[in-house]
Amino acid sequence: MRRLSGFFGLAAVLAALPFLFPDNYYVTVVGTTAMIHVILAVALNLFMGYAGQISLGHAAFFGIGAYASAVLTTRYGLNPWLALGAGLVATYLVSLAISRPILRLKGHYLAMATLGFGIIVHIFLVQADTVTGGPDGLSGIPPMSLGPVVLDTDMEWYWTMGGLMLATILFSLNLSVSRMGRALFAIHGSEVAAQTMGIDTPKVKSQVFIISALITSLTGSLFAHQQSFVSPDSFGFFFSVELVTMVVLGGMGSTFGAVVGAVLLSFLPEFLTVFEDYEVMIYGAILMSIMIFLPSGLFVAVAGFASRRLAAGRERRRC
Amino acid sequence: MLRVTGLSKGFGGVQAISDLSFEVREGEIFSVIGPNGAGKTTLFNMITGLYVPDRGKILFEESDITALPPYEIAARGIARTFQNLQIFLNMTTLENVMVGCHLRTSSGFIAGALRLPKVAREERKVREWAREALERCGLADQADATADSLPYGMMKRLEIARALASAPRLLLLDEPAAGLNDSETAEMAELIKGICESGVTVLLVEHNMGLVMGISHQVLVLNYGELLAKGSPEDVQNDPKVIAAYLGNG
Amino acid sequence: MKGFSRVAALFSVLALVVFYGPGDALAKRPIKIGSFLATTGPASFLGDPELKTLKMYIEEINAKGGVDGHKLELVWYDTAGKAKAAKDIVKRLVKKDRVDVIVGGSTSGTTLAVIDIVERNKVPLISLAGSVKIIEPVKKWVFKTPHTDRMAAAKIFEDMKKRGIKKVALITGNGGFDKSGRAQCLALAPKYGIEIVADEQYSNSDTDMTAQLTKIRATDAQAILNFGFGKAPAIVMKNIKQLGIKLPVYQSHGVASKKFLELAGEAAEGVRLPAAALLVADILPDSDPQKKVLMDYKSKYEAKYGPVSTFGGHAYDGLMIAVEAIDRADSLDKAKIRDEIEKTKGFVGTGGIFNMSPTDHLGLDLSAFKMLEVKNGQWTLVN
Amino acid sequence: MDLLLQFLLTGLTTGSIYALVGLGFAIIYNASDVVNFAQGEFLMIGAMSAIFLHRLGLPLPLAIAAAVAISIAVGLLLEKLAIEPARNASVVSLIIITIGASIFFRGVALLIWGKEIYGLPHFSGEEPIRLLGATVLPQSIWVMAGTVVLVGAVKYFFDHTLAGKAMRACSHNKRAAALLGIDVKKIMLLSYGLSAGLGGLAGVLVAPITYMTYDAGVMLGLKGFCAAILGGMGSSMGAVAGGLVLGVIEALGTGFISSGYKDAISFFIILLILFFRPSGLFGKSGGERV
Repeated sequence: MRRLSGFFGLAAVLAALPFLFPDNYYVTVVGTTAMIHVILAVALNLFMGYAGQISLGHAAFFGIGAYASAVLTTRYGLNPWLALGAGLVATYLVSLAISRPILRLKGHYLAMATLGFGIIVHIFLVQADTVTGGPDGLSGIPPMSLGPVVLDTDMEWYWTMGGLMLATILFSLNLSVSRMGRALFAIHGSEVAAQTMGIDTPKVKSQVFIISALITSLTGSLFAHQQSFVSPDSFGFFFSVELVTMVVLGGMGSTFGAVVGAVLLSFLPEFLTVFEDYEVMIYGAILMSIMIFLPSGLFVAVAGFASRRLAAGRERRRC
Repeated sequence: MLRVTGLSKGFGGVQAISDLSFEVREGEIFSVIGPNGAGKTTLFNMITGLYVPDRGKILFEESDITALPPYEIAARGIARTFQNLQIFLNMTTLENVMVGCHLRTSSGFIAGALRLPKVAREERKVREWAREALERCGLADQADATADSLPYGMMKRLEIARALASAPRLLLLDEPAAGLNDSETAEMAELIKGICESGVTVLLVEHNMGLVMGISHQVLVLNYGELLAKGSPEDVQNDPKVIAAYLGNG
Repeated sequence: MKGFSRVAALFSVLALVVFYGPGDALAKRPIKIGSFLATTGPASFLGDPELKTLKMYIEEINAKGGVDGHKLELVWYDTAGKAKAAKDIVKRLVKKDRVDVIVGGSTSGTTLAVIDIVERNKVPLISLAGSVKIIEPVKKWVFKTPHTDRMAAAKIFEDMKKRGIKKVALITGNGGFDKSGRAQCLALAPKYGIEIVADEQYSNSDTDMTAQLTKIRATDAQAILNFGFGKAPAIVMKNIKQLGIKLPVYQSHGVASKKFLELAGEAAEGVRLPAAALLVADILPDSDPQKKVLMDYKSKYEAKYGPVSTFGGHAYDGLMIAVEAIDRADSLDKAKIRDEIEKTKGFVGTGGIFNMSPTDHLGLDLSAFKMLEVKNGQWTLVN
Repeated sequence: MDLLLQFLLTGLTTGSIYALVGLGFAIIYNASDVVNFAQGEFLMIGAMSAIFLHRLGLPLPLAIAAAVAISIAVGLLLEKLAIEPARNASVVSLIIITIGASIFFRGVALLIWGKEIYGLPHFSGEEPIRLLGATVLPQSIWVMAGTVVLVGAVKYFFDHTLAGKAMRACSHNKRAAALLGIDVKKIMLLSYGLSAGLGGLAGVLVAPITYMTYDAGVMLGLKGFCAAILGGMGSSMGAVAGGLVLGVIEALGTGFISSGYKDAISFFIILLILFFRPSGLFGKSGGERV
């Protein structure tokens, strides 16, 4: 189980934090937000880091899930789990429909196309105000229940998101040492060679895109219930860019890299608020510095350094 | 085994391959030679489905594979290596070869992510196959090295190992000896012969005449996309047209 | 029983310490005023003067000894106008900073996002944002000080009716303020016998609105109404002039600032808009009951920060209503403070004279708005 | 007919703005394969500097010249301090650096200039010029003429100067260029300086029309990126054409379909174009070499 030691370590920390710091704002509120970001970043990393593609439109899937839940529960009184399912179906159909044509594109053109898709969805959220509530969003989203427990307090959400986060991380870690995971890395390494090895690259790319989108949508649905409020600005272009930044900052292709990037970018603004007007500048400077000095990403660089220092076996790059 | 008839391909105004026909028999080493720009790699790219021919047909084991997507052609049992190496630099040597086993296994995303028991079994088998292929190519001790840390000669053999891992019936080798020194080239010759003897038909593109003439059963000479000569190594070596073409092109 | 009451007393002290922090056990802990404002981002023109106003007056009140001997302490964060950020911030204000009352929410979006948090945690909130949705339906713990967009639309249509305008072309942005204003205009127009003959939109970051205005020019509109804020309305004014459209133009209270006059320049000539009296404090008659408050606020603000804006005025109103309510409540019990805010009567603020009630958590009527017209680059009162 | 003409003119005006931003993207992309997400900030820095120098009493032409110089300096510093030290990083990492840089520039602009909206006087008055029933502002003519001149200058630079040819060589193959004795480092520096200067000048040209705030570069940058991609990344003329096409699509979408959904319409059309021309309107279709 050495392969999963990082995973179990993280699970232990997650379980211990609420007891070490009971009712702590940074644990329950920022922590839960960070875990949402981790799920999204790990899901995006499947598509970006594993398969070597790029998406500047993932916030749209987050939004589709969130709005499906928000609209169906508040306007039609649907059961939250059914609404969540509807969100997944909608995301599946949308991602399926766009995946083939969009994934023919490469590099910057793919970035542009996904960005365009994200912006179109965002505009729809803003403009279709009779359904979506427009820029002011939708409030009063009912809490959802997990079996007998009604998910309501911050702590309950902490455990829920924590569970989903661990599941996502495990999913990603397992995938990395499986047949399809290797197929993704192969596409990243050389799409041509992957094809000649018998990998149906259009299909595999489309599949990983859809899986990534579905995880994102599922998280969006939960996010809507956790916040009990949604508005379009949580699902815009900037959030897509932030997600990409999380993945790259931690280290592309590494699951824990995505985790580190997401946690960092979730907590950083909290600590920078003391700088008031200097906050924006410092945030930008930190982003730049990390990438200049650790271009392969924070986690990957540190893990590489540690493994070289400790010479403790061969640290796998994507563990 | 592989029959090519009337194959043509042009890029812009340049005719890379024109009206080419030949047949590769099962169990032989069939070499394609010719000066730079003769269209050899273009031919490989068409056989493996990376390029779509303008005209002509490619038949593999009597079924038409012309213009099929590369992964379907691979699924029929054709594997290849690349002149410009296409190693997966983001993976270890072993993982590179494990990718080669893609076609011999079947687990999907969900099974892999959930790590179902069947996947674990499959993984064990894949590792075994991959190690075997590495061993055949003399790379067993490099299994856990990251691919980008390998020296050039080993990368060449890694590509062959990866292709072998897919258990192909026809193997296309694109200049396997380019950039290798004499002793490495000799090893390569042995490797290719061994592959052929194990029952895999080999289609070889190579500049190193010593290697080609030493191991080939049939040799085909391409010049500016056209068939210049075809036959046993001896016939081809003595063909005045071939001599003229090679001398003429320096 | 003695033992029981001693244990109970011990528990209640413990509970106090746990739930209210050790400060409450001592008599005069500072009163924490929480705030979440859009001090950066597209709505920073709201958040910026609001923050400056809060800082200035809290300093002043503290210099005079605070409220009932309590000093005031401002705890504020920047939302950049984002609802998600606002939500996290208000949780932080409530759970980590444990503020006594919240004055803030520069934009309607950020305010609407946090309503359920303050309702659930029972913390009084006085919003500085425009949308009528904030107080309709009435939420127990939520109040606001700025005039609503519905009032603005009503004031504009009232003026149009007086001028005999029956057909109006509407052009709005894609922000929350714009869209909410647009919805109110569309809903209210029929009541004033006004037909909306064009309903165009732009994106707030657009650089040119001539395409929309060209379409409007082709209609039989008798006036143009632009509901928006920031730089876009100034571009709209310039584009109207460029296209040679001679119709009367109305803007909303969203551009009630000197900045708009500066940006639009000559193109703003003749435009009408409803605004709080603060904008025209200088030219109000001395008999106006608000005059003293307005001049007072204006001179203090301008001495410290430069030209005053009505948005800062909303923050003044919000802070003062809160402070007076705390003073009257004579307690830091949030429920009592809330009750006192609801009982605010005859409070003369910069936005008007506030008379709140259990059914009206704003307490202003249409008279609080003045209809202004730009003449020679200056605001003038229309009457 | 009047309507259509006005829409087209509107489209060309905004299109020229996008074209100028897109051109800046293309230059840096050509030299380094990096999409510089701080390109919009160059416009903001140019415009803001000009506005403030002008307010300090500098005559407009002088203020503009100084503002362009400031933008160039910022561009050079960005390359020297942030891009060059990370030259071995992957392209994605470099792009994140430029995203960080754009946030950093916004942060600095916020500190220096605050959050206010600023305007710059129109270069030659605001009296609209009539053209067959449509009107256009003199400043728009400045923008369009500026685009034409700058595009011409860039084209001349690439085709007829040594440095320009060297830059093109770098865009084809950096290692080969280095073998030919081209100082790749210097060329990279030059490309950032050139792109920043171009951005700064573009910012000055558009400021009178669009006004300027510390965060106005974001949207301009985004639209410029679209223009560059639409035209075909790496093609300067493509970026310009992409910008104009984008502007016209927006104006026509506004005019004939829906102003509320106009951006959605233009992005939809961009997607359609990419589906049929995966390398943009003028991009070289990148056949894979194996």
